[in-house]
Amino acid sequence: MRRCYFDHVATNPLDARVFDAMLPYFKEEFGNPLSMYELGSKAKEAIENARGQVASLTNSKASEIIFTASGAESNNFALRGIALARQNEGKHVIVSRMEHHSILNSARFLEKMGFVVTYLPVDKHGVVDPDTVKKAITKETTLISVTHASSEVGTIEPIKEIADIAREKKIIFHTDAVATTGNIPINIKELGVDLLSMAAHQFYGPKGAGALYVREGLRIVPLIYGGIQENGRRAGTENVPAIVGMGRAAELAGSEMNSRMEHVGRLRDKLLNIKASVENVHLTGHPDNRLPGHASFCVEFIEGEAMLLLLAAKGVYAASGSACSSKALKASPVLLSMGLPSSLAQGSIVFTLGKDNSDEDIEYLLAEFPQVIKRLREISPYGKGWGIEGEGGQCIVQK
Amino acid sequence: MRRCYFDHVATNPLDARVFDAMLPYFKEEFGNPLSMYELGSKAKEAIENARGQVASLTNSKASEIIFTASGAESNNFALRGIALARQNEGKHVIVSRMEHHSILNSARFLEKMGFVVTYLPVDKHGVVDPDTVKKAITKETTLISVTHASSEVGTIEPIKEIADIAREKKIIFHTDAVATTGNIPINIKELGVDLLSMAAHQFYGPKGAGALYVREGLRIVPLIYGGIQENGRRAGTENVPAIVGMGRAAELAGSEMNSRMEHVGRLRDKLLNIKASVENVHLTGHPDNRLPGHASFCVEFIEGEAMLLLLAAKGVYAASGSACSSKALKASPVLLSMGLPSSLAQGSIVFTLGKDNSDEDIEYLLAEFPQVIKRLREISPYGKGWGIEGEGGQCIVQK
Amino acid sequence: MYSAKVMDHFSNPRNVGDMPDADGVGTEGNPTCGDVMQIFIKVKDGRIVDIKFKTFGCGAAIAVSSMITEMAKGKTLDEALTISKESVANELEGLPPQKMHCSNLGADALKKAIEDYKSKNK
Amino acid sequence: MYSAKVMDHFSNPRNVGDMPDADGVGTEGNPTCGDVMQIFIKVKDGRIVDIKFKTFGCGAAIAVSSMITEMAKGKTLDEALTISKESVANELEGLPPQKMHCSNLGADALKKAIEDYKSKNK
Ligand SMILES: Cc1ncc(COP(=O)(O)O)c(C=O)c1O
Ligand SMILES: Cc1ncc(COP(=O)(O)O)c(C=O)c1O
Repeated sequence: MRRCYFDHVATNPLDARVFDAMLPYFKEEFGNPLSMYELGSKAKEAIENARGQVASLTNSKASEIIFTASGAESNNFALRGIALARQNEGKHVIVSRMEHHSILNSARFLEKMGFVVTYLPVDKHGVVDPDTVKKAITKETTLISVTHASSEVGTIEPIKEIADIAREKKIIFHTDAVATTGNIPINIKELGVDLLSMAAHQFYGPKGAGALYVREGLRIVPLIYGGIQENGRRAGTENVPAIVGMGRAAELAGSEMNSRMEHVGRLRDKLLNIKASVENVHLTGHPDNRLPGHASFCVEFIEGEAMLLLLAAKGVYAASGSACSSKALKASPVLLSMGLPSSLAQGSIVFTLGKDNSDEDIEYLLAEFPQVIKRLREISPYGKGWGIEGEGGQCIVQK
Repeated sequence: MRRCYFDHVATNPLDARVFDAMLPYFKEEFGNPLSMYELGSKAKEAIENARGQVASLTNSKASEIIFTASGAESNNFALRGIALARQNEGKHVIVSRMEHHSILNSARFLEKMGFVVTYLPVDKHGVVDPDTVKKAITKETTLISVTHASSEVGTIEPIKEIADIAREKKIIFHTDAVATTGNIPINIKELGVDLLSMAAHQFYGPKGAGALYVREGLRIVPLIYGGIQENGRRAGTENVPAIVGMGRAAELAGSEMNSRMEHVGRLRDKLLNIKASVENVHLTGHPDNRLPGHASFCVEFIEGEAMLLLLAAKGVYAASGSACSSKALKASPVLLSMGLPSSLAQGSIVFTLGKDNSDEDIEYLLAEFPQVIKRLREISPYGKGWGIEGEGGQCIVQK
Repeated sequence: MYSAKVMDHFSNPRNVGDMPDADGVGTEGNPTCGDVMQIFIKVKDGRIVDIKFKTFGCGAAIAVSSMITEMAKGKTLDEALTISKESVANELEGLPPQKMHCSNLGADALKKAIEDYKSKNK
Repeated sequence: MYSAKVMDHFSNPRNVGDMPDADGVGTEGNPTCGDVMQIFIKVKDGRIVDIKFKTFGCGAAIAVSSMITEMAKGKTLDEALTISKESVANELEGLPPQKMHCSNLGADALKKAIEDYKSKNK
């Protein structure tokens, strides 16, 4: 059976070339980068080399890159580290409703510590209007965090515009670029952000390596205290192979960026033909300004987890923002914040393509998907529309 | 040239059998453990299997093990997570002066947040007297943290006795077992601790994997917020290969514990003959109750970094607690807290042996070490005693 | 995540369909928060002689619906009323704990269908 | 971490030793906090004709001591007094920044030795 991996937002396969770069650091070069002898200094050099690679992918300086273990850690570090560092200047933080849990739940932690958090609304495409940012700012505001792109709906946010507003008001601005780094060009100088989160496993690098860009001179309170690793800003024996892998993955992402974007963009556009062969399917997120390999839909009358299971049985791996497919059993807050009725959010299905997907993968999906939908709609009481036949009870869908 | 790695407290080489267990998770089994399809559920199963392996090494329940990315993260999580969770009951925390930076600096963070911290003194062997713990307890005390063993001097602390005191007073007790887990038997039920930190790279597992044991039912505030990984207690896409490696390393440590201890213990005793061939060398830490592969000394009249460099030139890799060898340029607080004069602490040298060291390694060291010492003493103004000849100026050493 | 039995009933659900001339219909759940199950029964001599379902929901919800229709078919109404969430889950060889309550609406829908039949046939 | 030049001077230090009949002795540093350097000079016609050192300290401290004795040898006292921390570090092809000040006591010790000589020969 064909296996089509269409869940690149969950994680990417590790590029074999990245693995090869990591290999020596699992074997001979196992030293601790803090050690004085050659074994240690080689590990240290390898980390500094990787730091340069990540910096050059994002047009920043090596000294501005702090390695972490995940995108979630980078986000916690940024939000809490800056809010705490600046708490004497104010205790108001602004985040958008498009944020990943690692931002939203860090914001909730800050609320418990006495901070006030504003959650910015978004439009039906999931876009944050820079004007709402401007309006949300108070004298107490010290930090704004808006995701570069949502992994659920692929919408790319107007980061540069928001960064301009923040800078003018002398407010620190962080963007969660976990879904974008390595997948679309990131030019930090041009974006004008103060902090930016990334994760290697989102661009064919290893799990266990993330990074936070912190603009030169910006003070941040550590999340993990201890030794002097990462210049005293993030303690713990460095995961040398993973960091090396992140560097190599960054290098490859930089050099192959255009061809990868072209490839996944073309396949994604082909995938969008799903809408022609199945009725009552809606694209979620922005129609144009979105991640190139990202296709997300809501399918009426059926539920996402059931779609995932039937697709998986055919070797197609995708994701959903439905309540039943999330292990927390809550419908995606991102979909709801875009104004989607929760019954429709239940029909969420997300395909995210990668460099190793082929035209045949897409053709296979296009052939199988309508059957999956048909089968589930036959089982659904709403198979013929939002209203239960025989009951006449109208389903609570506010379109 | 022979290469003798005697710095196992810095980090261990990865066991080839551990690497083999990790390998599939860098390749075919790259799925995200949260994903519903088989690729994800296999990763999830692999993590749960590793959790069981770590639990069984330490005589705890799998549900009590939370995976982290490092020993430092586990320590931060424990100290800050419990202090915050219990802050309504009191704001006093007790730690010892033998703690790793990740505990000491977390304690300093708590001080900044309004907590009061007591730093327990130790005796000349680095042992915490349980009576001092008892005396330090106030009505406000919510948490005590004492390391299971210091990586710098190898002394094993009376954890069970301190745990008994804590339990009686209904105070939570954490021990940093990063230097001990996998190296000496850890029976959590018998120790009676509430939390215990570990790191895989200290027992031939990979860098990038740590764990925190949290007794069933104990509430802890997360350090990294986000998704529902690790039951909502530690967010971030799991580093599956590293976790699998930690599990396998735990399994191997369990089954080979006795033979490894016997091996490194015997080599260490042989290494102690250094004291017979070089004058004015003092063992630091407890003479008997210490990590089996641990030999730490202070060598009079010379400085540790210089020793490390000359040893490294001969292929011998060791560590030192001297100010000049630490990148923070501070003499080891552990050595000073044991009452060593700082001039003597400058002569710190630490050899930590591992399962792959041989008798020949030790013989090589025993042959080379006296020459290194002789050379440096010839350069030292104190070569013939603590006092500068020709100047008559007495060196400030309070013995 | 799901037992083989759940996957079997999800992949090949039994008794799917409408029943325009049903003697009783029961609907449970709400599409805004999760699953909706609809059960149709045909009753003869106090016995369920035919049963169909329609379900909007996840794999567990569909499997539960399929299983409960199999369990109820041929039973007397009183016997059918003894079917509980737990007995359905047991027949399915277990459900993931978090799905135990939110997707396990079959027993409630069946109860409603029987009540509907009874209220129409008083 | 260290340049090749530092490693060379550390591994093969020049001019190590005592000088019981020194014309001037200078000691700088403190063993409780780091490095101690001791420099002995022999002066003839206002020129340093022989120089020795003894050092308690790290690799950088030993290399600095060795290098400064080489630099000072043969120089007039006035020339020798112009040797700075920076010029020693430059001759060594650089020192790690954190070692630049704490282990680079050679110039100070040399200055003290020259002062010692001068005060004895007023
Ligand atoms: C006793 C002790 N605690 C904590 C740590 C920190 O562990 P890691 O370096 O994995 O963060 C170490 C490091 O070796 C240690 O020896
Ligand atoms: C936008 C975004 N932010 C943060 C994260 C968290 O990253 P990680 O899972 O590496 O912790 C993700 C995860 O995929 C993400 O998509």
